[in-house]
Amino acid sequence: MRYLPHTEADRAAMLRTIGAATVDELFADVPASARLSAPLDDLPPHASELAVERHMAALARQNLSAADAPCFLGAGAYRHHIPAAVDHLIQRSEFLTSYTPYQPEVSQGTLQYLFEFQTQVALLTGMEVANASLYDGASACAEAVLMAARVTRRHRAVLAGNLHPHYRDVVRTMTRYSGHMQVDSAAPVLGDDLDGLAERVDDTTACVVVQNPDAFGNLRDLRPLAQAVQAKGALLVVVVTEILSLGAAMPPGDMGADIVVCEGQSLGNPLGFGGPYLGLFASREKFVRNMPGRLAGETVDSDGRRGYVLTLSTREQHIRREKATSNICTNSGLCSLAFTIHLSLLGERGLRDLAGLNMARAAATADALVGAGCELLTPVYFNEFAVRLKKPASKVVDALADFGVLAGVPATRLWPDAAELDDVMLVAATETVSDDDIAALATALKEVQG
Amino acid sequence: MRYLPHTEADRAAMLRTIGAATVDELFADVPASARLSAPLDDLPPHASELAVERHMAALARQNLSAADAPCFLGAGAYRHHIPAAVDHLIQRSEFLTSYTPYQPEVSQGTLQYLFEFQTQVALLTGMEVANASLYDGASACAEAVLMAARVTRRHRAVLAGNLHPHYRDVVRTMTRYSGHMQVDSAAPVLGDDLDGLAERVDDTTACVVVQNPDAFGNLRDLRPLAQAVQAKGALLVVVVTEILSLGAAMPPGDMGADIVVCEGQSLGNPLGFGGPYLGLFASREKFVRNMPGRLAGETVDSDGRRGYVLTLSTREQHIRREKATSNICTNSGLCSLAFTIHLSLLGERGLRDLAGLNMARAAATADALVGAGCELLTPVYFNEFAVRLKKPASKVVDALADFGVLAGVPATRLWPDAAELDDVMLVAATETVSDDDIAALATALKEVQG
Amino acid sequence: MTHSADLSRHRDGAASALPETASGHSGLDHEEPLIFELDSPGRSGADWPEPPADATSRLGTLARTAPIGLPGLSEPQVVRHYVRLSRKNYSIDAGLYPLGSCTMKHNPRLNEKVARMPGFAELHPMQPPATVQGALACIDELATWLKTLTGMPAVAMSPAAGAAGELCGLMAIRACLEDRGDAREIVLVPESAHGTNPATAAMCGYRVESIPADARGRVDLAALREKLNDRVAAIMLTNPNTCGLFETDIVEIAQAVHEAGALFYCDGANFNAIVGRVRPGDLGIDCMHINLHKTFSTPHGGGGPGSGPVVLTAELAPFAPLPTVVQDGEGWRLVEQDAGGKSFGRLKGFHGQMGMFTRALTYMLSHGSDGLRQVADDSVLNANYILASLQDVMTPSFDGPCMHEALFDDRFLKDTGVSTLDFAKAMIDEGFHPMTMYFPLVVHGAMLIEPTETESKASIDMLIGTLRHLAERAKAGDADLFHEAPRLAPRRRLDETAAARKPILRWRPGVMEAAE
Amino acid sequence: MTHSADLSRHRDGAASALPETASGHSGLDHEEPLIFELDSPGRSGADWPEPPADATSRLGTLARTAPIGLPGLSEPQVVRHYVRLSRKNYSIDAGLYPLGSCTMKHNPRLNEKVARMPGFAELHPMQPPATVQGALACIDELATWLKTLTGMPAVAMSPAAGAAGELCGLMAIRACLEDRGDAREIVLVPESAHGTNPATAAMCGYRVESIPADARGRVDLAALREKLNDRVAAIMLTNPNTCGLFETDIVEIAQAVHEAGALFYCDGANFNAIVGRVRPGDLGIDCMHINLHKTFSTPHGGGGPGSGPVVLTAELAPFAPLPTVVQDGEGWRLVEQDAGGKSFGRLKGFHGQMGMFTRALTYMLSHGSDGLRQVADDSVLNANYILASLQDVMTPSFDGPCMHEALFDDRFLKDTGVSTLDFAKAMIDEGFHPMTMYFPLVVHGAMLIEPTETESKASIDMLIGTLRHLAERAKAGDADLFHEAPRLAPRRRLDETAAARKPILRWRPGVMEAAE
Ligand SMILES: Cc1ncc(COP(=O)(O)O)c(C=O)c1O
Ligand SMILES: Cc1ncc(COP(=O)(O)O)c(C=O)c1O
Repeated sequence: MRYLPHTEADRAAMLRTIGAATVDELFADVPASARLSAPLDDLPPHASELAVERHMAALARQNLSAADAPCFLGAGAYRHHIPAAVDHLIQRSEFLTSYTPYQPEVSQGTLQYLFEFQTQVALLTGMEVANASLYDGASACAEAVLMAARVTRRHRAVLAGNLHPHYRDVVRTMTRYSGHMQVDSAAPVLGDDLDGLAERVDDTTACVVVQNPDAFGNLRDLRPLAQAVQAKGALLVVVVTEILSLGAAMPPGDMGADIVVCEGQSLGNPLGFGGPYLGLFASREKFVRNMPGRLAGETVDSDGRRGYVLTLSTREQHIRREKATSNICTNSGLCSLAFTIHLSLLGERGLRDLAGLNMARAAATADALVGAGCELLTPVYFNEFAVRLKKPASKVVDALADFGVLAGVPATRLWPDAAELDDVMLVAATETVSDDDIAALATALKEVQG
Repeated sequence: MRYLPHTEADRAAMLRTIGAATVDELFADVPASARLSAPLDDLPPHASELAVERHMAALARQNLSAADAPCFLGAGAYRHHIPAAVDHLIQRSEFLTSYTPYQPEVSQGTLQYLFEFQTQVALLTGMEVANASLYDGASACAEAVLMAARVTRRHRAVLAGNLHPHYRDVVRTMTRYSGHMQVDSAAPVLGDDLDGLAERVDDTTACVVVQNPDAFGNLRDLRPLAQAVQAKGALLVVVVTEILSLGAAMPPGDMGADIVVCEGQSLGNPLGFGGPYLGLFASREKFVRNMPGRLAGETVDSDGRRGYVLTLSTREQHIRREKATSNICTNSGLCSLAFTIHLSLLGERGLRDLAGLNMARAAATADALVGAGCELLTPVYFNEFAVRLKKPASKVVDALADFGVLAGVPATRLWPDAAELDDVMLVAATETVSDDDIAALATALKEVQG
Repeated sequence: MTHSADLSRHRDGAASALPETASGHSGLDHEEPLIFELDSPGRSGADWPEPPADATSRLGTLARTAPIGLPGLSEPQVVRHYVRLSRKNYSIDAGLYPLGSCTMKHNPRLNEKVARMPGFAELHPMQPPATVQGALACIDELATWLKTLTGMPAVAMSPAAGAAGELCGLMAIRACLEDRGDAREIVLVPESAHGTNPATAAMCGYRVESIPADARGRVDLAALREKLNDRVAAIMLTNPNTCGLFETDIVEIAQAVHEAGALFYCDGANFNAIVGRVRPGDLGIDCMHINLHKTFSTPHGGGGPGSGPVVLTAELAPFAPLPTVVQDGEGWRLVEQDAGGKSFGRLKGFHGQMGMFTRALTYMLSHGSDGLRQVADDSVLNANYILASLQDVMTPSFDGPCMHEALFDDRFLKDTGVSTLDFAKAMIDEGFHPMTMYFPLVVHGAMLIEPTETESKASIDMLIGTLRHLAERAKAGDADLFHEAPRLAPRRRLDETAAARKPILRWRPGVMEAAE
Repeated sequence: MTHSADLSRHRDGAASALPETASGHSGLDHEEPLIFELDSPGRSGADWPEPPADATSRLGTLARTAPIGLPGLSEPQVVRHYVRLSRKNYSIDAGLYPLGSCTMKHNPRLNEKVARMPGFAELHPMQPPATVQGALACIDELATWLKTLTGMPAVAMSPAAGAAGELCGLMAIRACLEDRGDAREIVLVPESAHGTNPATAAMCGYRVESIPADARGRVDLAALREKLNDRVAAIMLTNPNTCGLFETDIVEIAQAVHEAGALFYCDGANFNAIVGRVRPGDLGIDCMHINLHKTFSTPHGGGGPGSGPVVLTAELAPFAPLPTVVQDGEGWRLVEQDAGGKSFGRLKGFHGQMGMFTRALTYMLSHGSDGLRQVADDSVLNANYILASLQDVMTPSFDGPCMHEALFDDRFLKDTGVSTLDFAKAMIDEGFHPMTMYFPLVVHGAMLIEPTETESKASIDMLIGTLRHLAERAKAGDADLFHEAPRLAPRRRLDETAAARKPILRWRPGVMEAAE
């Protein structure tokens, strides 16, 4: 086996030192009934790189790669161009194959980029502090609800109707048994899901969770909501599933958010069939000791040189155990590295240009779809919007896939029970969408819708 | 421009320090008539990564990648499986973006692997010493002839008929004006090109150049030839175009070679449409001060620790100028790294297994071709052999390409004037050839040949 | 602080082992400012065309107008920044990384290559199922491996890491108990458990009670029996446990737990020791998470991402989270909605850590059934070799044989003035990453050494030689060596107290300048 | 010597600046044995199935029977070996690399990605032309860029590096002259020329005569005219020259050369300074090589590979080497045989350094016409900035403005006891790669600094500050600092004399053991 360095001679010599005759002896503590006497024969034996690569490549070929098709899918995962330097750098051995930076003297590389990452996330969201990442946007959203409960000592969460339903579900799951949370969620609306939202807040409400742009792509001014929510002693949790939108849109922090959670995949991370992704988590500084997840902080070494460490660990499971703010341990380290490198490459100007370009591509796509007979349902959008089709969206999407076009996400895939959304399709267009892609979409759509 | 760090403010500040009003002033030494006043407008302006990648991907898509087709091409370039670790490691910044290791204190990484590489090449070829690489097998062959002339102070090179014709041509080119060399080359023969070779040696002959396996894949015992050649005071130069063959076949050193040159591409380096490749160069130790190219050697630092340096540089152009053993400067550094990593991964056992596997794949391919009505022309071969087809080989090869099969190299592509080789095709089969590939070849061949 | 201003920065006061340089750099170890300190406004490492002037006009007053504050760097600077930072990290690629409980094994590069195949990396999670049949088949194939290796009939693939897997397992247990109409409130967790265990139990609304260990470092079966009653929902037990020992009584424990109407959650973080040797399903457990980023070699990436699939009994399977992959006549389907079923819900935005699945499956196929068994054998062999080789100079906490990690405590440092921390920091100078320290909590000044199976004998001998040497120097009274360590790393010991007392969690403009 | 035996190896005798460790490692800098010293027979980092027993039997007595002697390592060991070695190298990614004449600029990663596209990387050079149309189009597109940028009508793409390009150009010249019936025997080369120039001339059978420089560091036009006669075949002139200066009289030089019936070879290694600013074709040259691995950023790779295409006048074009790419009605063709033509032959096994072509074209498309001109501007700006900033503490050899590199000599070190070499080695401790030393030969103790355009102002300021500091310390009499440098690198100064006197050019079993 190419990954196993021992020769039989090595093993024999080591056994001699141990004083055991066979390796089997070392497994003496295993109940005899449970000892397997030979390799499991219902699994194949070891194989060469070439054989394994062939096997995996055959599986990969059974998929339609979004790189080979016009792709207009969004709904919480976005296809963006990832600069070549990103993937090169995250594969540096010292980043890829290191552990959580518990030994800061030999982990300054990881610690410094985490400190920079936290700063970038804070700047993007307009918040005071951010942590070193959570699993993904959805689990970050659930952690935000739990944190709001800790901060407010209240136990009810109000979710806006147009929160991504996967986020809603993860909130429900993760709060189900934790702290007697009560989750009040509403049905999706094609109009304004902020309508009447503040009225659902009462004095047991820990937080209101609202997504911006919402799941249909609507960008809204949350300032009135923030005031109303905070006036009732609750926190406003803002969810952003397309982090790039913050290159063009007013940040949640400026709108008054108390906690902001985002899916960070768009920067630096491939679609990857849904994971690993990157949960961003930012909040007001005064809540920091209630935050979940790791935090890198600045300090000095014994020579007085600036350096970085993981800090405020007394919030975390490895110190606080059942009293920890979260059970999270392994987070999305390397994804946060990809994010921070991509954002460093873009910088202020690159981010703004890219955001603008996304808006322009989305507008061109919307125009083409309207030209193809669709009704545009999202008045103010970033790079994603909803359209009404002439036929059931799931049928249309499947039919377009046969044309080699990944046209969008049928709303009913997200909300299977919402019959009124049957003909609604979510469409996202990023900088990776070319004029040819848009033309292919429009043409195929005309073909399919007649 | 993403690769240019200066802002306009930087440029202005620097010009102030310089005391120049504009950058144009710095080009004052350029004759006015030759100064371009603006960017050349017959070339496109700068473009984003995405745009450039699209452009290049479109070009790449116009090719039939040997990864997507059964591939039986050889003739001096072989498709082998390259372990994933190889490409990862050669892309380490410290290998990829460093210069020739002229400053040994901060180049031990490069120097040590070169020392290891030289040792590996010496072991493989069965020679005493090897250099740190030349451009490719063909130019190494020409350098060997020039070196033989320096060593023997003779000026005639005898080339065996079945030396790869590209090698023959490069020898002719590079010796054309150098040292009054006279090159005596013979026509290819399907039989034994060693026949009568020694008789062509006279007392002006510096060397005999013979390829093993020859261009038709024949592996021969060169010992009698070596004795005959050396008896007349000439050197035997042995060319190996498939370095992997030395995992199974008696090395040229054991056969009495004085100089061995090889194409090293097969280990670690992709086909890459012909380059960059890797010239290996090994010889007897006593000739070392006549060697072309760089040599890494062992020494100690001022603390007495073992270390490596480039050595015997007085052979080289940067020290000896017009008296240098060659004009070579930049060589195939990174390709030699890929080679040495691949070989380190294989080790003795892996190399032998891989060589054996190649022989087995080639035998299976030969069987299938014979089964499909071809005549096998090469009695003792490693992973490459010649077959006689029923139709002109170039037509067959083109027709098979239409079936998506890269069947072989028509002998007339190498020797366009050899009408008697019109129906001969060279076929190579490595470990990358699957049973399905062989079946596809045989089936398509039957289709085409009737 | 600008980059060049570094020139005038001299470290005075503190005594440094390293010679001073004017640049602040030290040979190949470069001091590197924060990206924010490398900023030049307007610069970018990307060349996006300027969008049409009206591109963002549809946002009206919702447009972002004030500067965000992101630094502008060119690509060369960005590349150099991260390359320099990387060089300040220890890594498994560069050296032995004996972190107990972390399974820092070699990460094959083939796995990285496969994960990047466009047919995997460039799939949108919401593509029509017909266009992702290979991806679904891949998930199913990995699931089959996991079920077969553990001897369990079901697996939930979506948990994002070990802790998420624990949550998944405990939620399934709770949902199952509630379905039985038998809500309970306590989860039993040994003191030696990893912090995620009690934290997860708490997230599941359970009260944590600890169970004691016996002198052999295993669960005290008698004490456990006493703790078991009808308020106990589950036990969370790591096996092999965090002392690196196999729970000898595990079958009896399972029996006792089940008899009490509770369920058995097994923490499978240490599965590496027994993969191919023991099927946890044969031991009577009810569910177990597997850290693909440990046993199955997906890289740790400086802290993540991971993946923590959970294998389950048939009884627990109906409660598993969504989505799931099922195969029927027409191919593979992704079940995203539980049609009136018992699933406790969704744990993750999408379907799971696909990028880790491709890597882990590649790893499994490479090793095969025989190779994975050898993994267990060699990892256990290596740990026992270390235990045997160092027992005369260090103090093993328990008798061997151990499993894949060797646990020492600080008795051998008694009266030397050297702490576990000091000892570990001295390893850094010697070119080794420290072992896991002060965990598990059940022994004093714990040092938990997990070599993994991918270290050669020569490499382990070097570790052993170094630890012997250090132990001898500690005993010889050379405490200074330890107190001053590390001297040869990019940084010496960092002031963690100051960091926590007045946290600086982000860069702010002007702050550095003011501080100097 | 085994790896673990290192433990007992102590460096005694020589005084070392670094603290001792038992392992021999020093923090993140690991001592690493040779692969041969890591051998365990029978081990392999590849899992090829054992071939059928009779697989090699057809070789009979020609089979290799004796052991080859290659070491057996597993993949983890191999990866660690090369990662550790890599960490002992300086690189452009990690720091400024001011090697004059080498153009160590940033190597964009996009270029690496493109070169690895299977549609380029996995093409066999002998595939039927119909299956490689994109590759041929790519070569042709690059050729168009090169011709347009240089203002020359033809280009030979196959030379493998700069020196091979020189050979290509000189052979075309010689073939052309012979075709004219005017064989000549001398090539004029300035003393400042790179060593490859005279070496190439010699390989072409020419006698080299040197031409003197004037006080301004340029060719002395009058002296040149005197040298020109009907035995002179060509002049080889680098422009901008190796002193970093533009040859002001280049048009007159070309005229004089041509009037004498000779031809003008221009060494284009320094094209970076003028790309987009000047077309060498407008200056009257006859041919010129271009180092794609300098101006067009294909990585140096620790010494290669490179690529050295040669642009040619229409007069020289017919003599260019084969193969060539031509476009006709049916697409692109590869002309491999010269049907009765004048080509001097073939220079390379196949068609050229395709892997460098894809990278260089990617680079050109990224910069575009405007960006390439900015490359020249910024590279020249940076060099002049260095020249201006250091002229008071170091001694510039010639008046500015310079082109893309700044040349200093060692007059400022006079009487300090510090040599150019010492000065350069002190830069290593400060985190910088030394500049090119003792080249060109025309000034004493030359220090040739080429920052390239991809260094930021901050980075250059840091270099300037460091060089100022060092110059001041040298003048302040701190010679020890220089003589002992480097102290902070993986190795201190190496004994090159010993290496050359008794060369050890390969590892041999037992040798190391014996030496200890
Ligand atoms: C015993 C044990 N359980 C659980 C975990 C948590 O796993 P993760 O970090 O993947 O969440 C760990 C990880 O360190 C562990 O060692
Ligand atoms: C001026 C000059 N000419 C020629 C060369 C030779 O180029 P190459 O190393 O690519 O053969 C160099 C390379 O260093 C050079 O600087």
